[in-house]
Amino acid sequence: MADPRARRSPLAGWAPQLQALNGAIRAQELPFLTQLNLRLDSGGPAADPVAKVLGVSLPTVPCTSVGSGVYEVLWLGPDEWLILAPAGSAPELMIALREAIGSEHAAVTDVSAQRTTVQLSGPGARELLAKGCAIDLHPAASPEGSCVQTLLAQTGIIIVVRDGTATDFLLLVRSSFAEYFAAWLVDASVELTEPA
Amino acid sequence: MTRVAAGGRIDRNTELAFTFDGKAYRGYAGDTLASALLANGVHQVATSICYGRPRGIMAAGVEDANALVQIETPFPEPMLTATTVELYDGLVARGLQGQGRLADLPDQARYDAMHEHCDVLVVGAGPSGLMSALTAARAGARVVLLDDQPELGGSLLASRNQLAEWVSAVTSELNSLATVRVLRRTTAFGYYDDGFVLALEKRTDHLGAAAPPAAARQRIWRIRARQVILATGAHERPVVFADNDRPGIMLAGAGRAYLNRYGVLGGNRVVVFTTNDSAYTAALDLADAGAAVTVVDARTEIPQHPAAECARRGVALKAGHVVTGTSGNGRVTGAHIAPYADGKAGARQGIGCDLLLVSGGWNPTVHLFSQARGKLRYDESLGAFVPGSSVKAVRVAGSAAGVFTLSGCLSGAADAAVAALQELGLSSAPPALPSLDAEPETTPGLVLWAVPDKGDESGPCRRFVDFQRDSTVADILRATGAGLTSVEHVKRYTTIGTAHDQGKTSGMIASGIMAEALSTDKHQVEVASLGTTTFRPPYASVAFAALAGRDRGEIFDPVRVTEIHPWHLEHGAVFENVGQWKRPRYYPQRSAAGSIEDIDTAVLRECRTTRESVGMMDGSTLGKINVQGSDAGEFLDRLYTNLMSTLKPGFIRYGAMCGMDGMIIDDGTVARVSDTEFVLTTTTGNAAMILDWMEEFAQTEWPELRVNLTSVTEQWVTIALVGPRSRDVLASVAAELDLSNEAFGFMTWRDASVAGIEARICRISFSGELAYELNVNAWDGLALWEALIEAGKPYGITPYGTETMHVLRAEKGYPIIGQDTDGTVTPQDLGMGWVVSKKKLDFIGKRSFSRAENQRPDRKQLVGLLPVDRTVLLDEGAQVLATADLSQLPVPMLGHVTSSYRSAALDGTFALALVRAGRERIGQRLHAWQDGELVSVTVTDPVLYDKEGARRDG
Amino acid sequence: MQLIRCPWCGSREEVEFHYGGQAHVSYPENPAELSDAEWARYVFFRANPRGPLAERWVHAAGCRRWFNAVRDTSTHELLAVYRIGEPQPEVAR
Amino acid sequence: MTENVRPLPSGPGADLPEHPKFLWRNPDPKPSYDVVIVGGGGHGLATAYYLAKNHGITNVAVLEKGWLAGGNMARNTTIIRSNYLWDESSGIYEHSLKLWEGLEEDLGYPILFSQRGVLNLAHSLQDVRDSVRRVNANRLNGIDAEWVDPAQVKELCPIVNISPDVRYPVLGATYQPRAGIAKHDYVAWGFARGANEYGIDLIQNCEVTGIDVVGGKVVGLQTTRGRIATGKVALAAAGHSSVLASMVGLSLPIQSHPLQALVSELLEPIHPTVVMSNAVHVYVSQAHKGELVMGAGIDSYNGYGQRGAFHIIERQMSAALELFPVFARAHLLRSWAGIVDTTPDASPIVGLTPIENLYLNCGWGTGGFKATPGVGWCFAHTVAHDQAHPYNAPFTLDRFTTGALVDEHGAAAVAH
Ligand SMILES: Cc1cc2nc3c(=O)[nH]c(=O)nc-3n(C[C@H](O)[C@H](O)[C@H](O)COP(=O)(O)OP(=O)(O)OC[C@H]3O[C@@H](n4cnc5c(N)ncnc54)[C@H](O)[C@@H]3O)c2cc1C
Ligand SMILES: NC(=O)c1ccc[n+]([C@@H]2O[C@H](COP(=O)([O-])OP(=O)(O)OC[C@H]3O[C@@H](n4cnc5c(N)ncnc54)[C@H](O)[C@@H]3O)[C@@H](O)[C@H]2O)c1
Ligand SMILES: Cc1cc2nc3c(=O)[nH]c(=O)nc-3n(C[C@H](O)[C@H](O)[C@H](O)COP(=O)(O)O)c2cc1C
Ligand SMILES: [Zn+2]
Repeated sequence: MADPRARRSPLAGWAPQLQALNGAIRAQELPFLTQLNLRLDSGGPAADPVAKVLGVSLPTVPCTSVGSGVYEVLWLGPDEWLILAPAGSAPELMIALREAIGSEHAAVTDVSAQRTTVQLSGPGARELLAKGCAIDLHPAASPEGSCVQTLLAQTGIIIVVRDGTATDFLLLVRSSFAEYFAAWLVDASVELTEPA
Repeated sequence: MTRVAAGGRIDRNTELAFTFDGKAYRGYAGDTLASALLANGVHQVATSICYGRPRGIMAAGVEDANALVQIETPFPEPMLTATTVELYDGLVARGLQGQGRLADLPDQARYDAMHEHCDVLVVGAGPSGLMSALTAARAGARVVLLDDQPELGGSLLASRNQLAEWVSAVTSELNSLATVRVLRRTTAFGYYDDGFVLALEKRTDHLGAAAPPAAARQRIWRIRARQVILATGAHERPVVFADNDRPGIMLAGAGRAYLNRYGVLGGNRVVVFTTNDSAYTAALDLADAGAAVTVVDARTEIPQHPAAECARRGVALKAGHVVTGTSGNGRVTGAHIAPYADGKAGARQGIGCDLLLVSGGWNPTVHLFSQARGKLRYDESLGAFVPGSSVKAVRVAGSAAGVFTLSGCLSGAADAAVAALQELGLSSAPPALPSLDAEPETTPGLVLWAVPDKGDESGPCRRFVDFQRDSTVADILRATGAGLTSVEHVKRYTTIGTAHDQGKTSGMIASGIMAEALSTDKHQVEVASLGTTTFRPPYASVAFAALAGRDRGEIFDPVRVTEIHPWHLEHGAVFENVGQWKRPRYYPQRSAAGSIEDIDTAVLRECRTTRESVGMMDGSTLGKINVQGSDAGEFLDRLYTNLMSTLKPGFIRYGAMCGMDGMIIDDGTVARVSDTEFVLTTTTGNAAMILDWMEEFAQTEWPELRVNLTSVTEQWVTIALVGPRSRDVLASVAAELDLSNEAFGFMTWRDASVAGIEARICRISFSGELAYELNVNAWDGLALWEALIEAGKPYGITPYGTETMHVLRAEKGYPIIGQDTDGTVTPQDLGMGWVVSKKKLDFIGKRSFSRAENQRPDRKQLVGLLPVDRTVLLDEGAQVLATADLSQLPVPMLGHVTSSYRSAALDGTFALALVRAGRERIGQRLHAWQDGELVSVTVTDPVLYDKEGARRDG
Repeated sequence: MQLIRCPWCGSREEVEFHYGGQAHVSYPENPAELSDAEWARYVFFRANPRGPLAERWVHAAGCRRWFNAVRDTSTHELLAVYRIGEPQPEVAR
Repeated sequence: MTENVRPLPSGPGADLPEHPKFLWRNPDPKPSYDVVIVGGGGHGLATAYYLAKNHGITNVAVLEKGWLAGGNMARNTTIIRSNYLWDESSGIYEHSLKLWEGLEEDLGYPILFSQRGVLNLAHSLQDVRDSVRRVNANRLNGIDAEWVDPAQVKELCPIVNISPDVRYPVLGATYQPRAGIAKHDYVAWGFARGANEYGIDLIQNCEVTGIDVVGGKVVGLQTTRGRIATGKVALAAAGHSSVLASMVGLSLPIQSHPLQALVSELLEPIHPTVVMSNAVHVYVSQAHKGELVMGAGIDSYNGYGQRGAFHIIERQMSAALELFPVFARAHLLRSWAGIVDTTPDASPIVGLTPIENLYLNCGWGTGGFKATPGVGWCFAHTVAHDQAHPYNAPFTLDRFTTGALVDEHGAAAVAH
């Protein structure tokens, strides 16, 4: 195995700037999470075995996510989910899922490095996102568990709403766009954070 | 000074200093530049564009298009109207003559944008808008209320504190509700589809130099509203008469606003010229403030109430009279009045005055309604267009709907809100209406566009319709005389309505004058049928920078980078933009003396090292798509020109894709992972397009195929390790892997641990050399890169960029899609007939190959070109000619040079070109023409290096 | 800027979608049997009415699903959306 | 640069010319004409003018559903150039440019044709290759064209930001000195006035609602102002071409899209040339009065609404400000949209149709203003002789079947 310290997450270079945000906005990269893309017929015979592996049924309501404590399962499309799991669990989980699926038509793909994850929280979080995202993240419109794939300024993004007060979000952004995303975020928060 | 002693909404405790046209003045917080200038007795603000006439302040709001100023401090900004500039300390401005000046200084101000969502958007916070917003807010709806003024109240602000308590109570109630957002200084300027309203908030302009630098100066609000209530009020309309443009002539409502809101009495001897009741309020207010007022009413009958009120104050009344002209040198000094009957003015008589207020009635502010595709209806009695149809989710309330009584506005606005709430499924109890003094019965006004003029229209007396464009009644008459019968033609012929005004004050009048001009005894042309010119966004002008927002500089467009980017930066790579990606183009070396290699030297060095020993390249930007499913092979067969279903797991095949038209659109490799899984690559620039293209077929054409596509472009870092010593380098870090040709052959892949990192290694080559492409989880990419650099040191390994990659592949005659092709090139044209399956019945594009044009023997084909003088580098884009005779233009062209390089391996320059019937011409001498110079070239096979392919196995 | 109703995600901003042109133009059963003119018709010719047009969209920035819509090209108003494979609904103009 | 450069108005007052005293009559339609031209845009009016002038055919009506030249002619950013890539294109566009050079005199109308030069910027290495290729092709086709480096760009248009540090630096540009702009309305009115003087009827508010075909031949038109019999019908309806063609069951490889443009308020002269940048979708010039005229990108979907979406304008502005930081505090005064008729190969369709006596001119998409005199000339020839003029001969409808496309996408992503 390579020295895990040698790994580099897409926002490694931005950690200081993200850390410097304070007050109404807090942002932190959660690097190296396991992320698996799952394609499956949620009405088919493999759905139950998969649910067993995950400890939770695949969410079938569009634009929602469910968590099982260990896993978080994000609805990406009518037959597509993104499974977030603890760092390092990709190989075992892939095997478990593929076993559960058997010969059913499905696809499991390791996409752990395809996107990086940023936790954005604080009372200014919704306003910050509103500067670049057209989704209504008001708790009335996007309750806890909402999960939208959309655009934030010039990048695609997945937004998971983690509380009922629009102050805690999980953001997933394509790795090659991550630095742009961070630059955008830091610039957007100028009015929302106190000078350090 | 013309500031009255007390009253108005200005803050007399906060004095502000400003400079206009080089002179220092003082005003108060709450002033606009216009009101402050008037308070200082400055009436002439600007000069007219064509005729150089002095021009003043005509209105008190956005509809003024006359008092054009250039702001100089804190930052130059052209072409604002003094009526929309809030006064701040240190303001420096000057009047303009029709054109503004852009400053060649970087604008350091910040701008941003904000998305907002609401149940009910209310535009305009006059009594109507306040009532609508309050009704909606009390029902619990999410409400946005916006108004372009710094204070809520709308036209009430121009009154003598009418409903002031109600306004402040409503304001504080709205401000206190979490469900309500009140935006002041915010102009809704565009109504787009589905309740999408764009608004501009001026956040710091009124602070001048005190504006916090971090704060966005202006913000675009992108508001998505489920229901919209337009309570935008009405604009007063002037009447046109000769010399109506002098400073000191303004709209009656404006005269009243300056007095009541800003505490400025615009003149002491005031003539009020009106055609309707509304201007009497102004006349009475100004008289009460001490002005000597004469009302000139075009109507013969003056309604009882205003007449009585005038009499009470000693306001002189001239019924059945009109103003036919004015005198003055600069500011107005007199009005010419004349009896008016049967559309004709009689003998004129002068009245001295220093302020002439005009009212020709009111035009409901229907711009946004019209942008929302609402149809307008001409209201004969108003002489104006009013909303005439219903538009889904849009309601118009108050004066904007043609309602001009306060009580009517309030109750109508509450009704509009109730109706909107009903659509939203919210029940509501409309708030009680504030108690009002009884409003006098109004009598209809007289619709009068322009006072007839006996003078010479081309002479100095001009009846101005559009002040900013200096367009006159004569211009309209000239246009209709030329045969123009459409308001749109007259607009363009006269330029009326094409300046800031955008028809707010001039449009209606122009239509009216046109109708009269086109009417004959036999044929009456109705204003209703002429209509107005089209209302278009923006309702009021918006700075370009505000629209650009924060999408500038560093974050104008995403810069996409790979995980190895920090290393490239550290090692002095020169980058190339490839789409949004930054890719190293080459890595110039710095000599001990500090000089930096030029591109040619660096690339020759990189090429030589790679061909002779080993080089490596960051290829992570390649698009990568994971394809899974039992029909994956069949699916790929339909998309690629060659067969993919026959590929065995563990093997790799080069593949090309064509569009429906048979033209090559992309190429790459396809690796089979298992029976049901493939991973394919696309070119960097086409990654997204190709995934979309494949998804479209998978989902829409062949949904029966069991196949799933997932982008894994960024999952993998891809490193090409290239050159005869690549095997040695790899062997030193992948000890467990048997790298012999027998165990690990060309076009196969293996999973192995490389420098302790799990990698998928593909034996493919884009250079003709022995080469490996290593794919690892992107997080490990940098570590692997560094390990390989380290392992390659004994062999003098070099990193190389896109330029070297291009040279190496071109020496081998491998085309780059998009460089050696341009959307008009088939695989056959590229000499790649071998990639087109003969076995498959069909694949995308196949049918197009048999079209007449594709069968022509003289199609352009990819060939190599060797300059006769091998030190001459051809220009990419040079044209290929058969003849050296340039005496006759046009010169027939055979094709063009697509790629051209200096080659270390070929010891000279070479090029690839698309040439008509190129393959037949191999061996021929042709000419390349570039920027006037002819270069002799020999046509060759495109493969110039290692034709036998001896090097790829090392 | 319009809202487009993705049959799965609901109404989203137009910028999240890519336009795919006329719907219900299926890939020919056997292109080899088509005349040049018939093939050209499939490749290059698409309906372009002023009025309702059945067309394809993909929710590119969202769920990546293609779907069909009937939209009035004269007003840009979306009259109906439906999933791939579903029949084109009748719409009242 | 050429001597022909007409300076921008030096001071306020904008030297806008006087219009002629009379433009055109407004006749009622006659029961029949030799030729009826459908569409009173620039192309229809130019065709009418040259039918009379070059071919002596004057029993002609131009039918316009709205007001004359109120379609794309009223909405375009007026860029005129002939530096297209392929021989076929440069042939017809250069023919047009030569006509522009004598048009003011020919029409006796001050059309403000200003040969101030057009720069097409290159921002990527591939842009550079494509640009150099086009310049070389142009020159061998007898068209003035130059490749200029960033410093020369700056010389020609000092306000362009040529800093290498921006996101998409300017790597150079193609420059056509004879290219420029003209006042769109005046061009249309000049042709209209000319046609009117030849006795041609310009009939407004007259929408064609049906085309009568008998025995494979066009014999007349149904209009909102009654039926009109005619020997020949020439369609010049730009964005509405498909709608008209469908009246005779003819389908066209055309898609109609909204294309937006915008202007600023009047500004002191600051921009002496025309700058286009396909890569970032900016094209801008300063019109004679002083307004900045700027085109935006095309809206992706089909639309006849003459309105586009706002995000396109916002994006356009950020791109414009990267290139021209000096524009920051210019103001958007008005925006609008036209309906452009795009073809698969970004080239027009001009010629005969499968229906006898029906002629077609369409598919100019985002770039047909510059062709106005040229296509009028050629289309008139085609109608008069029942045969394409050599300049428009390559632009057949048939090319989509044979595959002989004239693909100008490379040279003209937004092809003004
Ligand atoms: C925003 C924008 C910018 C552009 N910029 C440029 C540029 O910089 N340079 C350039 O060269 N080109 C440009 N163009 C393209 C150019 O405007 C068009 O290609 C050209 O004007 C089309 O020819 P036309 O003038 O005859 O079309 P139009 O003026 O559109 O004329 C067609 C006419 O047909 C009428 N019509 C339609 N249907 C009927 C019917 N049934 N009955 C009767 N009449 C009918 C229409 O009302 C219309 O008036 C631009 C276009 C737009 C929209
Ligand atoms: N006597 C008369 O003939 C007469 C004529 C006109 C108005 N009035 C009176 O004026 C009042 C009208 O009330 P109302 O509430 O309908 O209109 P209003 O004029 O009081 O309020 C409209 C408000 O909307 C703002 N506004 C307009 N367009 C906007 C935009 N696009 N973005 C942001 N703000 C915008 C205006 O600046 C103003 O503040 C009534 O009291 C009526 O009696 C009387
Ligand atoms: C080159 C050019 C310059 C223009 N200049 C102005 C202008 O200065 N002011 C203005 O209001 N409109 C200007 N327009 C736009 C027209 O007012 C109008 O929006 C356009 O002709 C489309 O018509 P419509 O908006 O009535 O549909 C200009 C248009 C063009 C093509
Ligand atoms: Zn969706």
